[in-house]
Amino acid sequence: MSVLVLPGDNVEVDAGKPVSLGPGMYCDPKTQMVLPVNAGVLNRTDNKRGQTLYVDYDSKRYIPATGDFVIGVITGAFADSYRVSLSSFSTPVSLSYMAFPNASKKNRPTLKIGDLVYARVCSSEKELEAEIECMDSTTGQDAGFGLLDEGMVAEVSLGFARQLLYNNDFPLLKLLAKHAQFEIAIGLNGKIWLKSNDIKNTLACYKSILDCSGKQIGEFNEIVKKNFNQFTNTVEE
Amino acid sequence: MSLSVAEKSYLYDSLSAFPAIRPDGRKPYQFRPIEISTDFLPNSNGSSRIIASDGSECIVSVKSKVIDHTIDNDDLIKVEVDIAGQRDDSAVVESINSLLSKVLKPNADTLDTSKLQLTKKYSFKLYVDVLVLSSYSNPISLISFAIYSALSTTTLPKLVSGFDDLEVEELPTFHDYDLVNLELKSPLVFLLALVGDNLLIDPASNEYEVANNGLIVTWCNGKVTGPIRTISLNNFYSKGFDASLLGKGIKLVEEHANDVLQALES
Amino acid sequence: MSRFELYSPEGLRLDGRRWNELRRFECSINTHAHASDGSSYLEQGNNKIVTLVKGPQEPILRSQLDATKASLNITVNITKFSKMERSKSSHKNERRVLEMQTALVRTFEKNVMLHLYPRTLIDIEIHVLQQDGGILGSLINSITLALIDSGIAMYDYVSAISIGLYDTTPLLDVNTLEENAMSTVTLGVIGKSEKLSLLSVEDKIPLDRLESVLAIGIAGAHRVRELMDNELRKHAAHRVAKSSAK
Amino acid sequence: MAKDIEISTSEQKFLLEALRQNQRLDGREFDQFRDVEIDFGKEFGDATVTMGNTKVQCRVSCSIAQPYEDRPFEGLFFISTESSPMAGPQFENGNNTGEDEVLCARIIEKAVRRSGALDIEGLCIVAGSKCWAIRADVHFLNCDGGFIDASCIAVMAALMHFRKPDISVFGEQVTVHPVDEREPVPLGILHIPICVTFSFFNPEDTEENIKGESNSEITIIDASLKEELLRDGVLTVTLNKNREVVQVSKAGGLPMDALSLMQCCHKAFGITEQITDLIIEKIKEESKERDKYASILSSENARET
Amino acid sequence: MSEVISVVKRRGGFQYPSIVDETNDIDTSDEDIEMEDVEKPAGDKKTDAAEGEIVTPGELVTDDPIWMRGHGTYFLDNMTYSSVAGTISRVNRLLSVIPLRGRYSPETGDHVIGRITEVGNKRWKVDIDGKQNAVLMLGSVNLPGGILRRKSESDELQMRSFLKEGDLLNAEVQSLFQDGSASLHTRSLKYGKLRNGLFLQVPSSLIIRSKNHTHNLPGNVTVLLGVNGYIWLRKTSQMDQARDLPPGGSTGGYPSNSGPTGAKSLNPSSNMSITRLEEESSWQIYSDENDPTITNSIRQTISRYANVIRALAYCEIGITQERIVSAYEASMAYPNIGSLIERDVMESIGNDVINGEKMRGNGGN
Repeated sequence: MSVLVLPGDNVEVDAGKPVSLGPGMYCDPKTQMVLPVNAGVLNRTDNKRGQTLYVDYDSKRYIPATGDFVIGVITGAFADSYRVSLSSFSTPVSLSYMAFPNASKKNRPTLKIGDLVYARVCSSEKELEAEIECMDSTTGQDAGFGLLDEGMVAEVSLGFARQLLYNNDFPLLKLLAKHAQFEIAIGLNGKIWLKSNDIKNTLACYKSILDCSGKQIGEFNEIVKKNFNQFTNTVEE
Repeated sequence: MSLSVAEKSYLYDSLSAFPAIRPDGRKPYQFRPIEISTDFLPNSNGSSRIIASDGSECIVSVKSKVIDHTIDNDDLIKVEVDIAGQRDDSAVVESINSLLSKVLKPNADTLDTSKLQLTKKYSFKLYVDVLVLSSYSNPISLISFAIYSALSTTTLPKLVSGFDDLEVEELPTFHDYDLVNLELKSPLVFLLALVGDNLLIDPASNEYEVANNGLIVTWCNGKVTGPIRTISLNNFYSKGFDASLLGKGIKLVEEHANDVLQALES
Repeated sequence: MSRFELYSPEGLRLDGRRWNELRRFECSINTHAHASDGSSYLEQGNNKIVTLVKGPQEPILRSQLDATKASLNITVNITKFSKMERSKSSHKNERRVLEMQTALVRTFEKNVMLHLYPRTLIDIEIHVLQQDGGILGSLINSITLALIDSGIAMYDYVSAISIGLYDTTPLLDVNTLEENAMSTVTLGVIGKSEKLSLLSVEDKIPLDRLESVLAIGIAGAHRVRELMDNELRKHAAHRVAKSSAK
Repeated sequence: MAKDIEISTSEQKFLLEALRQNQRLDGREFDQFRDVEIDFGKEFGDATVTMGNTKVQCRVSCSIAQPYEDRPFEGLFFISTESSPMAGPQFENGNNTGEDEVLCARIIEKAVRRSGALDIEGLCIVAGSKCWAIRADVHFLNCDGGFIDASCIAVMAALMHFRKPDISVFGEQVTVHPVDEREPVPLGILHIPICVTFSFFNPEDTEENIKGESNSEITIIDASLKEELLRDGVLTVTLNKNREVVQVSKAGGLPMDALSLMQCCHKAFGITEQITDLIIEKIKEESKERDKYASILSSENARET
Repeated sequence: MSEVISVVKRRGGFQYPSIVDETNDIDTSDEDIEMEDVEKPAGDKKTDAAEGEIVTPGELVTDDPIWMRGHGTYFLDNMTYSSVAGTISRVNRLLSVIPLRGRYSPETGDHVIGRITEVGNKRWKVDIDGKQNAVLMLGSVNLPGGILRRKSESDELQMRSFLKEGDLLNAEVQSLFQDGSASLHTRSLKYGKLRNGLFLQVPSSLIIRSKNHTHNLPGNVTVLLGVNGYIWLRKTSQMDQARDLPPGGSTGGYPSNSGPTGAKSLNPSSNMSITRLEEESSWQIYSDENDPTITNSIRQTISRYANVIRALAYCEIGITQERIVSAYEASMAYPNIGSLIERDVMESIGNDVINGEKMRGNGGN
């Protein structure tokens, strides 16, 4: 059962169990009160080990959090790392030359300024520049990250990007897949990368994603159909 | 320009030797050659452009305006300096502006602006605009030469209406095309570098860097006048100097200023 | 406004030119060899313009460093004494001047091979000593000359001219009096082509007249290009002769 | 504007490839202007223009001031186009010296003020001493490209919508009648300038653009923000319904064939006609809406007399 | 003419002395400008520009695709156009246009003189009057304590005690980066910090690349001609003298391959050995102290040389050792060194040099 909470709302916590707080929740160090600090849907999971609370809220400004999948643009190259922008007008993050599969001092990655990369946030201390990586650092293996060649990027709200990536019941990708074959990479920083063999299909997907953002799930089908109709004229009823 | 320590000490030793050995072999009283053009801005009453052999260049325009001096009794000469690449409120521009406005301060002895009076009520006011296109050291000397050349070639419309117009309502009227030469002689400003016991006129940019101090001396109508100032030319060698050098400096200017004037006039 | 007869029934303009005649166009390059890498002095009618190109050189500010190409910076200094009447205030931060600077940068950005000079700054300084109409066009011409003098690679000449429209007659290369009295069009043309890098109309002009004005303007700009080219070749021949003599 | 928005090479390539295949990101035709919505506020002289995601508001106000010394028979008219971070993070507060901000301000200035769209002689109250000062403040609310075009429509709609209080003059004595006392009067609009902005893209290399004969450059009308960020050149044409070119600005950028530019001007005229009609129609609708109340009032007045 | 100042006056014109060509007065009075008239046949009709021909930007150089396109050109399909104003150069199949002017562009092996502008992370930035500053890596200099000494972290911390902002040095261009900027090295005893003299600058186009850029001149003065147009005049040192002796003269018996290149031809009589030199190359090579024995007459000679080099530059004469000496000799006609800065004197010296060469029958190239 989801509940809409606003910052400062009273949230019931079972004091007898250990509590872990996620994004949007805050524990006042003095009073030990648990308070939501963002407006959104309160998510609560209770199990034997304890309870988890977080607020699912939508926003536009991305703040790196460890483990997030993100899409960034290379904006600079230094002696040992790239500077990557995850969203315009926010602090850039760094991508070490060593954070690539099979990287070594001799074997440098060959990304250029302006290239798109799919990566994971591996360190996000408040006080330090966040770092991202293009490999699975636990195994050192390739994990599907790296250069995103060609394609197009759609910018959506962070909540929408999360839905696309994590919500298996979210119908949009399945709807799109009915019309066209495409590759997609979803960055939790609100960037969605798309590519297909036909530019018109890519455009139709691109526009559908943008149009669906902020609409009711029920309208998705119509929106997708309309866009494919407009760009490719191939929608058979 | 930033010089290396070795360069500076070589220069300092050379310049403070007796007699001074300047890096381009000049005598202490010798200027670098200059080139002057005048009268090239038809929209201005007077104009000049001066180029020094190191490429320093400045352009001066003199424009006039008729003012009612019974109401507007500011100085009749207003000078403004614009140095390329410098903001108007930068320290260099402001210091040169303030010095020049003192140099061009009307004064019966040196800069006689009575020539600018048209009638009992009206006068010409002169706007002297200086544009320094490029300079490698303090351009004050060059500017004063350029102003001198511009003012000495300035022509103004010839008055045809009467002198006594206190009771007259009309503005003064001028001849359609006849012009009169203003023939105003503005002061020349000399910059001397002090190195050791030596005084060097027109220091080049590398001489600047090792000068113990600088001396600005103004000269007009055959004699040294105010303002006379010291000016620090660098941050490294600057220090106080013997008072006797001041007298020597003034004497050096007195001895050679007339040659400069004649060269400008020729 | 009609104190003057801008265009007489005999087909003569205020300064005695005919409709399709340029003003006196005199230019020289390499005028400030000490102070710059490339320089020009241009007199187009009574416009007198000094242009200095400095660079490609190490950028002065970090923000001017572009790893892929040179940054182009243009400063237009319109002196207070440039007009008949001395202006009281400085023109430095006027919007009109800022607009001009932007237009000039965008004109030359597409024509100079900036990609050949990564991580450098090309700084252009222009001093307008006197102005008498069609100033934007003269600025373009003077920059073209100074850039070529500096040896910086560019695709082609950019030559520019202003054309006025007097009733139905286009008047080539307008001066201040004409410019103030009628609508004018300024255009910047690439080389001998009919491609316009810059086009600026600041007053009302009938849509159906525009095409003929552009045609005259392009022809005029081509003529300006030719005049600049002549001067450059003359200068080059002189230099070549001088160096081969020694 | 939008200097620091980072755009990847992929996006750049994609956009250009799409254009080569005759496609725009939002599915519009190359010469399709976005649908223009005009909304009026409660006050006179308040118009908001929406074009896609671009939103611009213009607010006209008036006061009595002293005319310029050299123009005693003319009123004053200012247009201020100040951008703020409200329109997008790329805009800095209090800094309007950015290249695009200056160009935008200058074009609106030339299109509306310099072209005499407003009858400023009609603003004179007492020659040399009193006149109306009309001020149009343009606020950028959301930026998705096309600020110049939208601003121009907003300014014109707001000016046409505006009513200034009626006055009566006896010698030097001026009485301003409150709006509830006397019907306020509209401004004199002499023509309606409309800006249409074209964006140019070069699908080939620079050499082809400079020396080639193919004229393969792509021209689109009313670019969105992404298109604006990636374009190679821009042309803003201002026209009115009388087939007058009011202002043209192509401040550098991709060199374009003169004939293509002429074609742009002709296309712009078609759009100008449509938008002019739209503004006039909206103004009519709006005044009809207001007149509903006015007619009630006037019928009361009629009864009294 | 006054001894104090010389003034050249021009009245009634803002002319430049560039080229006043009577034949080419621009006369637009009867120019009918119409679209059709404008196409001028000159230039574009030919298909192949000849070597040495003058071209200007946008001009078609050739429509023959056989040429490789070098600097100063660009192309579209088969057409090759010029991007600068200059002269055509054809070397084998390579077609390029050499601009009339331009900044110094470094080439590997160039002997340059530079000034430190910035001390950075393991590198110095050096102004060599090019488009970009050159880089001198910490690893590309000889450090005090011998050539074979390993560099340590403390060296990084005391970089400023070797070379600091403003310091002048001569160096060789070791390699070029992709963007055309230079990486320098001073790993030879003939390179390093400059002392005991005077700096001056001439256009880089006047310095011709040659095997040797350091010359001992009459009067105990040595000149270093940086290819980038920076010039250093100094009192001739022992090392300078040693270099001028024939290499065979070495009787020292030290294995010649153990020393740096510059040390090979040392004068045996000066009792300087390579090992000695290695010791010399201790802190002293980064010293800021000038030789205390520079006499006033050497200083005057240096000033005279500086002036004659400026005179050559003023006359746009390529600067070589022979010409400097010949100009120096010509300048002896003027006992007052200060008079050498006057234009007419500079011109006369330039003429003397050129005429002298013509008389000897070998126009120095």
